[in-house]
Amino acid sequence: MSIKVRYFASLKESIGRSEDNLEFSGPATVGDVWHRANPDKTLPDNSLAAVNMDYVELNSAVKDGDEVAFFPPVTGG
Amino acid sequence: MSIKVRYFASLKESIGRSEDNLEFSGPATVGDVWHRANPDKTLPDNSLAAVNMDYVELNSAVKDGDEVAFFPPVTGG
Amino acid sequence: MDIKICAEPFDPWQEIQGHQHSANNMAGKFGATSIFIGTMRDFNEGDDVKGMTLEHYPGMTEKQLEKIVAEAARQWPVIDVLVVHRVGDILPNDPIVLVAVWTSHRGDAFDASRYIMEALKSRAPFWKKELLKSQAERWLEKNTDGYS
Amino acid sequence: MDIKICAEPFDPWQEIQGHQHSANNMAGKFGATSIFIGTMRDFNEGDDVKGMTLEHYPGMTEKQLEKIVAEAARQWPVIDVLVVHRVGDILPNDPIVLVAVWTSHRGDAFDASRYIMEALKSRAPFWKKELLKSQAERWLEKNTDGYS
Repeated sequence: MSIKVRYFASLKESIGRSEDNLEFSGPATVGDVWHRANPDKTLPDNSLAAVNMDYVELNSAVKDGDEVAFFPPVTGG
Repeated sequence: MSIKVRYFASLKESIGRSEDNLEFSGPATVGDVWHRANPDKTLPDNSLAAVNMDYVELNSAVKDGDEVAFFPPVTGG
Repeated sequence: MDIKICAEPFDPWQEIQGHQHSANNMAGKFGATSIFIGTMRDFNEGDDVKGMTLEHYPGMTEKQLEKIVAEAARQWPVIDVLVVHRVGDILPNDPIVLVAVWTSHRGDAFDASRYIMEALKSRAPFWKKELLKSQAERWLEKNTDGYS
Repeated sequence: MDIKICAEPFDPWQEIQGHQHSANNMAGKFGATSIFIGTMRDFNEGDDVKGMTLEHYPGMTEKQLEKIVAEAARQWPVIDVLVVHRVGDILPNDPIVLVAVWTSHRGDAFDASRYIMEALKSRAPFWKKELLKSQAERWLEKNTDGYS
């Protein structure tokens, strides 16, 4: 399955990329997506994750075509 | 001592006057002012009273030159 | 801090902008503005309302509003406050009251503006008399708790 | 109900008036409007701030704001809601966010507008990067609880 990964704000800057496109052959969670995309970097503790623009936990499963996003705590308003 | 009395809103309409000017020879309370000005009419239970534009209780004393006001519950805003 | 009693219709947006422009020292200093506007509805307690007359006690109104604003300023770090209240003959959709509070942080703005509105409702000497579509007139007897 | 993301400076008073005029069915029906405006300050955490860049996640921002407004509409009888949020390069004194809620009664307007602001602060995917007078840049790390 194909997963699009997006990064925002300080997390995007520290990774140095805004997007990844990954292929998985078996089932995977949001946490697995992070590890595959960033094998040498731990996801910062306070990070948030979304699948298809809804907040999710790292143990949520992803499916083909999902857009997974990782970003730091939001600071709008 | 001279006391000016003012009435507002529905209380003014039911009394039929907006002001009274009274003379007292001895000490008097706000309640006394009402009774002197309106001997035949009981002050409605939910009425409010003010002396010199500050809220007071009916047993507050008045002094020469005070402006005493009686009015129904306020409904602004 | 500014408190105004208006015998003519007022435009809340012009009042706020005029106040912000005249208070130049505020630019860049405030982070939060909380505004409440009370507007006349064309119905009340199940009846169609054509208009309203707002009576007040000149002098006491200003004195009580100043007290209320001072109480708010003691409880929250407010940068500025504007209160405008209409009196006289009012039509549906006319603004009746405007409370605007400028602060650094949003919690203070929300809390102070709400405090001022609730205190105004219970202590500022204004009285509303409604003119119904049936031509009957009636004095409002009490202010609601804001939820009815 | 209207949710807008603006890449250019916006005038909150024009936004509110424009919304009220386009929503003609509201005239005479609403009695209370509660408005919150967040404005960029020229200082933060003890430093002079020259400007700010507001990044967002297009699509998710709108989705989350729509959810938040729907939650508010389920909890309080709101007649209408307008949310405007700025993105891009921002200067001190620029409005950042506008939340306006129209209801029949004031308690609902205050409660719903505050709910929307608090939820927006914690869930809408916006991120602020400050440019300090010293030329240093820094990402804001977390939103405050509104009191600091």
